[in-house]
Amino acid sequence: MRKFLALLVVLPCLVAMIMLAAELPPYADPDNPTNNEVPTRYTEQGVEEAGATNIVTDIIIDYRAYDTLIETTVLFTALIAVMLTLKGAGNNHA
Amino acid sequence: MVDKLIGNYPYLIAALIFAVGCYTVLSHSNLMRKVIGINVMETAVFLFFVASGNVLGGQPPIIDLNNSDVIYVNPLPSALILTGIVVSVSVTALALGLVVRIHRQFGTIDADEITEIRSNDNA
Amino acid sequence: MPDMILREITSLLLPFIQMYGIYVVMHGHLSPGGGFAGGMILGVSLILYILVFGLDSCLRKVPHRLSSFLESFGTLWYAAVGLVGLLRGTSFLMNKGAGIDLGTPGELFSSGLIVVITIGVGIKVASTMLSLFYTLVEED
Amino acid sequence: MLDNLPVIIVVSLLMTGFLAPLFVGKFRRTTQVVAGMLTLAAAGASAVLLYRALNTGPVYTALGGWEAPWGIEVVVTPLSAFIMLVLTTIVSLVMFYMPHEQEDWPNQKVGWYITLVLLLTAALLGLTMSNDLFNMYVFLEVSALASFGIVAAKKDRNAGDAALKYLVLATIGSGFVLFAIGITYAVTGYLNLGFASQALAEGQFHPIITWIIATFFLVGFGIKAGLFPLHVWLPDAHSSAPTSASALLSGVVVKVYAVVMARVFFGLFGGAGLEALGISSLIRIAASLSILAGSAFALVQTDIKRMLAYSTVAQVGYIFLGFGLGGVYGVAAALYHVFIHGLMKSTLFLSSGKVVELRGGSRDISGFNGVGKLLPIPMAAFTLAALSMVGLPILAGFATKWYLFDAGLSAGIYWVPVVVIISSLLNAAYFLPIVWRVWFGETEAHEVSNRRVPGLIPLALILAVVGLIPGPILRVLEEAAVWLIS
Repeated sequence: MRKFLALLVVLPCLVAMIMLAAELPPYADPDNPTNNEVPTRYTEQGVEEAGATNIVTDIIIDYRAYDTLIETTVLFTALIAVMLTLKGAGNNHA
Repeated sequence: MVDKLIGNYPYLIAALIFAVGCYTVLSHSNLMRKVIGINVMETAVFLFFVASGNVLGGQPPIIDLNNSDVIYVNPLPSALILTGIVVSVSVTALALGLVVRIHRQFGTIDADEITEIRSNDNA
Repeated sequence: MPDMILREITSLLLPFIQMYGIYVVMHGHLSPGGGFAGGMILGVSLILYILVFGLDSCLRKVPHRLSSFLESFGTLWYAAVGLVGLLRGTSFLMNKGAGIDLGTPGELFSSGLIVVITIGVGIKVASTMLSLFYTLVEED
Repeated sequence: MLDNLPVIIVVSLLMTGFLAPLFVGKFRRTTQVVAGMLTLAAAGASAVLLYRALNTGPVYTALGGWEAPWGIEVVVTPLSAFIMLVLTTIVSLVMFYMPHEQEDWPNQKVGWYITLVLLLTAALLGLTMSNDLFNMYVFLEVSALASFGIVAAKKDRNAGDAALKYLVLATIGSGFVLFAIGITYAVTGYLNLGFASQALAEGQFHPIITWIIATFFLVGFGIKAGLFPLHVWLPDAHSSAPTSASALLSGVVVKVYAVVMARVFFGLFGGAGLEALGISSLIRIAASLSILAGSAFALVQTDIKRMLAYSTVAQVGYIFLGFGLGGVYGVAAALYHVFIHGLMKSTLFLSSGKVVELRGGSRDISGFNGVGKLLPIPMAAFTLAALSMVGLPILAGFATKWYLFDAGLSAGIYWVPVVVIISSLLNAAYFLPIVWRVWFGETEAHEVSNRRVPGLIPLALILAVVGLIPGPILRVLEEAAVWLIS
């Protein structure tokens, strides 16, 4: 019963996503909309503007450093939440 | 349509994995399997992101200072997914912590049994 | 207690694993890797140590209080480095624009604040992994 | 300096959050006070930003000096400034209540809890002001993780179960949101809302692409905000959390998700685009079902916190209904409801938390019999909020219904007024009996040692004042709504 309901939710989702996959821009095509001025600037001027030859590092710690600050916050939040969950509650197995 | 689907096979695979993950979360009552399902689902999204940044014949985006005419893949999705992976690790850690606590307090990690115990508590 | 082969091989491998973790952290701006990957390797090496030599011997070397402190410290470090740009009258989390010398690209000590942040993130991720493992396995 | 103010607010809250667990052992009281004061200061800063945004236009910040398509852009429009003001005000008042609740908690636990509340506030602030889709996702996750943590803060074993249920469903929701962001990125090449919407409008896409982006965002944010068929986690999570966490989650968190969804939708597709995609009517139907089903479920509950949680499902429906109707009046109604429902729900949770405490932890509605004589001031606040919930004239809840009426009629959707009226009757049906019990029920008289509920009186006072003079706020909101729609 539970499996049937899950299928009922998942199957329409899957069909829609397969239709979507057919309509997306072709895979690995250099003319895709994602290859616009944004990655071009990263690869062409990243070394000069941020200093690291690893462009992914340039992006995560310079161009989009705010995201990474929040990302470390996510890790911190998870740890604090785990401590609150496990240490804040007693072991009252009934 | 089939041609395009075959050309876009990473997106198709991402859709399939996403559906499998979603189904795993919804159909199983074992909490550990739910946690695994969540991870599978997020992996599918990461695959989708990274695939959208690939360029035919592209090199990894680590600049070769001596050679200027290299095609690099789009570095932005990889950078985003690095963040995404850490988020997914954090969510998994908290989920495991909660499962440990539930096991300590209820003595089981089966969602149906927990529901039964809780309804007995209320009665 | 695990057998001798496991202990000997682990104590043989651990320095190399940790060295590699530090290498990945330090070379984050030159090669694949960085604070998160390298910190994870360091954290996992400590978890391996716990699995083989027991929780208590690791707690003696890295107390839980220390790892919790490093955890807060690493995150604060990142935010504090971000404030450098603000204090210099420019924008939050600014690197070159805030007048920091980037050095020669491709060398180990280059790219200004990126290295500083990466090291902080590496410490933070390693201590987070360790604290998470402590919290999950400790009985209360 | 003012350009950096939005980021400074977020970062100062984050840094205080990182420090709290280190300092709480020695300076417990100080930590509590500093946290409360800091959120109050954030409220002041938000007020400055609101004033500035209304008079001289939105405040743009390019993080790290990288302008929009390359870096992350933070923008404070009148809309985000208003939501920030509401958020920080309610959080700071609830923070003043927290020491009262935490009296018998160990130091460490207090520290972790305060940290999570501060991080939650910072994340929600960042979420409302961010103009970058991926940045929104990361903030979404911080706020989600912090919410799971504070739900699980109670020792009660149901709390752990509720938190895990919340975690599983909310993470499915984030998966959908991230997938939608990925599709948006794959077809437009931008993560910035403004650039992405321009590319969406100019590009020739198969309609299924835009439709799937919109639906995935709707499912993802719908789960997180507790929209009707996706609300199953909400009553459990909101009722088993500690009182202050319930007040925050019900009063602030779910609504910020609704507002962020509206920002993404109006930012990417525009009001006309949403109507053309059929997403608007989908939202309207889901919202109406939410309103009716939430009220109906609330009617049959005997546990006061569960009842309030189901009522949140219904009230979030009002907010979605306003956004679904679109237009200045619809959006203004939704934003106004975000504000007053935050006040009403926090008031209701804090005052009924006091009653639960008085009755030794029993959450049954019968515990309200005759408490009006024992706790006159908290119960007066409860009554004010409950009647306002029903939507009696001269109380705050009335203006929402009036605006929704207006928006429904002028959009030519005639069943909206009917839904609003039925819902008001249902609200009356479950709140009035409790108000009756409070003032006219029988109870054995016994002395109450501590009648104070810190933070409750300011909440109730703001609520009363807004009810009497809603005009200025509504005018600000109509201006904010114009910013959202255009």
